[in-house]
Amino acid sequence: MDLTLFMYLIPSLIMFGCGVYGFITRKNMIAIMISLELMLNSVDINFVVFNRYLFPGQMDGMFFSLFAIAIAAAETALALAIIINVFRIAKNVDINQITKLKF
Amino acid sequence: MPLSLAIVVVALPLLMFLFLGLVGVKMGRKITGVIGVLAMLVDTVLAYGVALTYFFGSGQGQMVDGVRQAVVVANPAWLSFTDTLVVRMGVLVDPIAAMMLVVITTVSLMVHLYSLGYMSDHDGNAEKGFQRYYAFLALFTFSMLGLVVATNIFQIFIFFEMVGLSSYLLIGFYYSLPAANHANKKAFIVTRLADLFFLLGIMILSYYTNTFDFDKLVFGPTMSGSLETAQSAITTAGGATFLGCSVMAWALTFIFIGGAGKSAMYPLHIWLPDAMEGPTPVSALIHAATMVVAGVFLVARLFPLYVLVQGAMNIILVVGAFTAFYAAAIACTQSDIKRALAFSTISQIAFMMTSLAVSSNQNALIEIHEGYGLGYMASMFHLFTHAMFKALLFLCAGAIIHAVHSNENDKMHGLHKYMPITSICFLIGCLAIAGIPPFAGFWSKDEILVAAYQRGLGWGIWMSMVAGMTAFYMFRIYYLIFFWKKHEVHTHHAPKDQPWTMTLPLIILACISVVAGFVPFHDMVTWDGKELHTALDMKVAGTSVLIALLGIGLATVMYRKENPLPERMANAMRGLWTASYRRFYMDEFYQFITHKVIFQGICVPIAWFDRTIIDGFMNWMADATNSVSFGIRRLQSGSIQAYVYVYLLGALLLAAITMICVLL
Amino acid sequence: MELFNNILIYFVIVPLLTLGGLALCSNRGIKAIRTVAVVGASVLMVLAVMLVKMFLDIRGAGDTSEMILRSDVLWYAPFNVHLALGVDGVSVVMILLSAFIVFAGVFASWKMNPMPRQFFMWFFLLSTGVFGFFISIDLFTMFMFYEVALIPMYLLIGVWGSGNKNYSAMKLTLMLMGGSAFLMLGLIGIYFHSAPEGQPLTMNILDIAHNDAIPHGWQYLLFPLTFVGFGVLGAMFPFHTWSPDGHASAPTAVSMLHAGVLMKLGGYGCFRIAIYLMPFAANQLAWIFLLLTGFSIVYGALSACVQTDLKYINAYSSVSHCGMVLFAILMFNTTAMTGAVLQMLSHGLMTALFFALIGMIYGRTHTRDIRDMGGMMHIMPYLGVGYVIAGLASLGLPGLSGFAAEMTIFFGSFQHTDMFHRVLTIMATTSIVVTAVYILRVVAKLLFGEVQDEHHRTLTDASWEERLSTATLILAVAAIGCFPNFFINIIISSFNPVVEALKAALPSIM
Amino acid sequence: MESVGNIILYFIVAIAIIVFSVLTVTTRKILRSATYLLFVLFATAIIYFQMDYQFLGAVQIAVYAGGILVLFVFAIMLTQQPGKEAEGLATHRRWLGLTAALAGVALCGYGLFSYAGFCGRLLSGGVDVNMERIGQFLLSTDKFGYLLPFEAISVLLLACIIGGVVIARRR
Repeated sequence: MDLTLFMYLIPSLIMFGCGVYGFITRKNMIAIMISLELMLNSVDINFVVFNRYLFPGQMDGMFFSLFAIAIAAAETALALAIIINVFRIAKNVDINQITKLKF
Repeated sequence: MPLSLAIVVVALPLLMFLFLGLVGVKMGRKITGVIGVLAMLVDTVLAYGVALTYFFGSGQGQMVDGVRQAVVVANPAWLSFTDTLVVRMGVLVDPIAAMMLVVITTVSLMVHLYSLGYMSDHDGNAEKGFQRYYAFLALFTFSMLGLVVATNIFQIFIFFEMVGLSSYLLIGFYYSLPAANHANKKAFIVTRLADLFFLLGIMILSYYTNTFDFDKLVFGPTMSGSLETAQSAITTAGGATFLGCSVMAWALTFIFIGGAGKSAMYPLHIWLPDAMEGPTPVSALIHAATMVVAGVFLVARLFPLYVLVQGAMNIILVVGAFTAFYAAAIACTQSDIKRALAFSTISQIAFMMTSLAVSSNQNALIEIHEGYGLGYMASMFHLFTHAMFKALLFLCAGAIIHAVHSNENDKMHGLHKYMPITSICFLIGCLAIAGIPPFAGFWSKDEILVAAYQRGLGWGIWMSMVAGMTAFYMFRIYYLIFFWKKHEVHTHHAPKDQPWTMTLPLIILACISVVAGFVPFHDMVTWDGKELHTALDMKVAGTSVLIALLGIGLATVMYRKENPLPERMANAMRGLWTASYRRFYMDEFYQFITHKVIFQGICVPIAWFDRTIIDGFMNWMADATNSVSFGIRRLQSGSIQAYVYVYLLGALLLAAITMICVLL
Repeated sequence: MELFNNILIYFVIVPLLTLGGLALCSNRGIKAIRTVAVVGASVLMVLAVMLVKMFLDIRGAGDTSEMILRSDVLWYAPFNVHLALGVDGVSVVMILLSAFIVFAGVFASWKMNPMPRQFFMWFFLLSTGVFGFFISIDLFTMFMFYEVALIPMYLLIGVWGSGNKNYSAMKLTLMLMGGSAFLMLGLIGIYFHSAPEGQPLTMNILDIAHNDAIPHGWQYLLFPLTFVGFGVLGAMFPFHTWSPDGHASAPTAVSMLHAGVLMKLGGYGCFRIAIYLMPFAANQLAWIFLLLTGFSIVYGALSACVQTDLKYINAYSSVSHCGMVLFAILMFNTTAMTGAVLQMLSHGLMTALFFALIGMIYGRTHTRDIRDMGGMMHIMPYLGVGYVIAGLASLGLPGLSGFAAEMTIFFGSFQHTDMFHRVLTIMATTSIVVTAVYILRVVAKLLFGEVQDEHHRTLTDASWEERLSTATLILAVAAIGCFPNFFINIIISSFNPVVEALKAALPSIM
Repeated sequence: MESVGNIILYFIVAIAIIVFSVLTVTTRKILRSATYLLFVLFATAIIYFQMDYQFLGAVQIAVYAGGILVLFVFAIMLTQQPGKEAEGLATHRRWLGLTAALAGVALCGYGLFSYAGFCGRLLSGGVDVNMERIGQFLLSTDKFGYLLPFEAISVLLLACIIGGVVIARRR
């Protein structure tokens, strides 16, 4: 049995689907962020796997993942800062309750 | 004395107005009054100088071949509509203008002097607003002088408006009083309505003749009053007609309506009795002697045109004759002496109007017979004498009102003992207006009756009857004020003759009323500038004196001493009496038209329409846009999860479509 | 630069400099702010007077060209947009009027609070637009300045207004913007037909008029677009409803400037662009707009009779008077058009005076409802007398501006011999009575009679800057009323090209 | 032919990823959710190691599992009242999410399965991905150099640090 590209893409796909499900259904903003991380992660896997299987002589996919991780880190840090700030103001991290800025 | 001084005569009151209005309010009250009187005295002297120079001086071209010419002293352009249609602000001196200068300045001077006393309390302190009062008097005098020296019809219109304004301001002098407040509004709006017609008349007239100037309309190139010029003016209009009448008839009728508004002809008379809310000297000046004859003056000014347009002249005749009777009938029952005098004024002005109108007749164009134009002369004569004795009567009434603090004659009675000078002056006025020789009224009224009889027996009898009524109601007022019964002293000090500032004008005017009839009007003020030969028609004069005496006699019987006769007669004719007392319900009628029909029936619905329909439509458009955008807003919910969901579905849909396409 | 030798450009530069000066002021230094504003307004006034003098000199020297003091700087070549300046008599008197009202407006907003600096900055931006509009003869520049004049209005009313100000500001801006949308369509249409086939398109009004290249079919479309576009600003029925609400909410000086000058932009634009450039359609379609404007004259006056808010009365009176401006312009003869311009001057000054006085009274009594007031003449005689004078000017009393203007209009309109025009003229003439009714009603209620509210007894009369503001306007009103021929001589030559164009478009019109 | 160990490892990793992903988004307790995410991230790291990208795997563990997740845990601790369960989801919302996720998975899965045989084999002899090469690539300006993105990321991180400080600072 060979480990094909396809076999790596299946868990990645399911991970992405879970991310989507979580993003749409969760109400806690941190949970939404977690779902977002899932999706990001699945994309990272895809980059790496495609790179490794299709263009083994290059490292573009890997670097892309590397940068994605860095950006994800930055983004998470910022998002969590905002969430905590929102929590300070609203005493809540429920996305349905945070409607103060809405028209 | 050069005629160009007429400019000064007109301008001086304007300067006084500006001076008193701008500077005077900072000065003491009494001093402004004195300044006003002195300025008016100067003005009067100048006006007399101009008039005497015009009538009796030589040179300066006022007399050519025995025909008096109109002299244009100055005529600068003021407002150019087109190259030919130019409004000028000029000064023109001709017989009627010169006569009016005299009338206006005389009465105005008397009123200025009289007001020094009248507008003060019993301790001689001037009232609040004294400066304003004198400023307005000056403004009025200016406007009236400007009106009579007008060189063109538009200038007359302008000064019509100006006198309307001064009248408005002076009626409303006591502006805190609701009645005064209401009266001045009414006066202005009614005369404004009439002026609208005046304006339309001018528009029509000027369109067809292409000029405003009297020298083109009525005087002709040589400036002598001529039928030929007027005829050419009318020919210029061509045969243009509107609704079957010639445009000239329309124009002249409209212009007459303008004059009727100012001269309080029926049915535009309703403002004049209310205007009595103003201070009494103002009533004497404006609403008895000068402004109210502006309409008569206007018709007289355009007389050569009117002569040629019989339709318009007949309207004037009917309106004038009816108003004379109507106002006299009302005057017989009024209890407010100023209102009674006001109706008397209306009646007398109607006399003048009628007199103007009778002097034309059907064959005027064919032959100008001896004595033609008598009515014109009589009208102007009566205007002159009436101004004097009516001013006298009003000033007397003012003195009485000042003494007893009431307008109602049941607060007066038996004042003869307390105010002998006033009583005698009033009596002279009454005799003059009743037409008893040798007082002024007799001469002028006699000429009017002669002219009326010349036009037709019916008109003559009608006017004689009104003359009789005049004698009756004037003496009714006289008796009710000065006799009837003993005066009950209500106030803590008994009424007495007023200070000299008020009595002197009475005496002067009384003297004028006695002698004014002997002014040789027939060779001074005629419509064509030529001398008019008149003789005293003993038949007419005799009957008119007889009728006047009859009226006086009746009044003496009824009102000399307190008796139940008037009451009984009033009861006998209750309906008629009440109708007359309520002025035949004209005010109620106007009230209904203006308030119920125009205000409630037109203005309120229009305002509603504007706010609800027009503005409602605009708001509806805004609301519609708003609700549409509120509907769309739901799509832009701000919920990131919904966005992701929709985005995802969209992406999937696209992917699915792509896939299907690839597979197919 | 050659452009800066032209006096006209300074009418734009001076307000902008004033604006800049105000920007440098501190928010607290009210004295400095006032000084800058007064200096700016005074310089404008001096410039306007100089312009009148220059105009008279140039005309006196025999220069009869249509526009004088021309300058032309290419601005944006692809659309041939120029900064083209030039004035004729009408523009000159309009500039004079604007300068007067800006001057009086500065004094009327002396105690403006809060944020006086920002207020004056917007105020001068608005004046920039107004002056720019009057000095331009390029369609694009005109439109640009037109918009510059409109936009500040929103903030001026929305921030400094009173009452239902948000609604009013929004309504006014939306309706006027709607008008300018029409207008822009019209102007673009004109631009694309501005020259005959094969020649470069132009935005210059004079060139367009001389080319006379707009096809008749297009004129039928473009004339209503431009006329309505400007007509909205000129309060033409049924697009006038912004006026009562807008004026009621606007602060004093803004009402003054708006009714006094901005509404004149409408009439001026109708005359300068709609009629001048499209004489054929103007002849053909005039009757529609004559009916509308003739109706709005009487309609506005009758509506004013039942209003109880002072500013509403005035707003409706403006509908009536501005209706008369458009009405007269559509009469297509020199006399009536002269009257229209006089009426613009007269209405501008007199309404500005009205609004100034209303603002001053409102500032004291805090009510504008005439039912709550009375006997103001006892309490504030100066303002009372001013109000009476304004009222008399409005109802057309000789010696004040309204009379000369209205008479010129009536007599001009009556030159038409056909029934349609004459009936309309007579209808319009009746407004002089209705005007008297509502003016006297207000005067009687507000000024005369007994004092209604005892608290009003303690109020003060006008302060010096208020006296200065009103006296300026009263003098101007009286000047026009007493010497109308002076103004007529300035403006009358401006109508020849338009009347000629109209005659050429339809030889049988006169 | 892969080594059996590799295959077994793959299955363990794949199952771990699937199971913990599902658990991450279905558990009610947010802290558990974070913990499951940690397992997912570790499993991902294992995949990277399997691909011979040791550095990437290390970064994944160090940054993601070590850094980001700690941040998450801190954030959860700061915002969560202890013991409080996540509120139940609205049913329609859950169904919406489920349909969307399933539709996506189904569509992509269908696509994957239609190309299942494509490029199946892991090619050996790839580039040796050692630290030195990565460093050179990152700082190179050649064709496959990543200096510009590297610098951009640096700036971004700096901005994030500043932003984080500014936002979280108590006023």
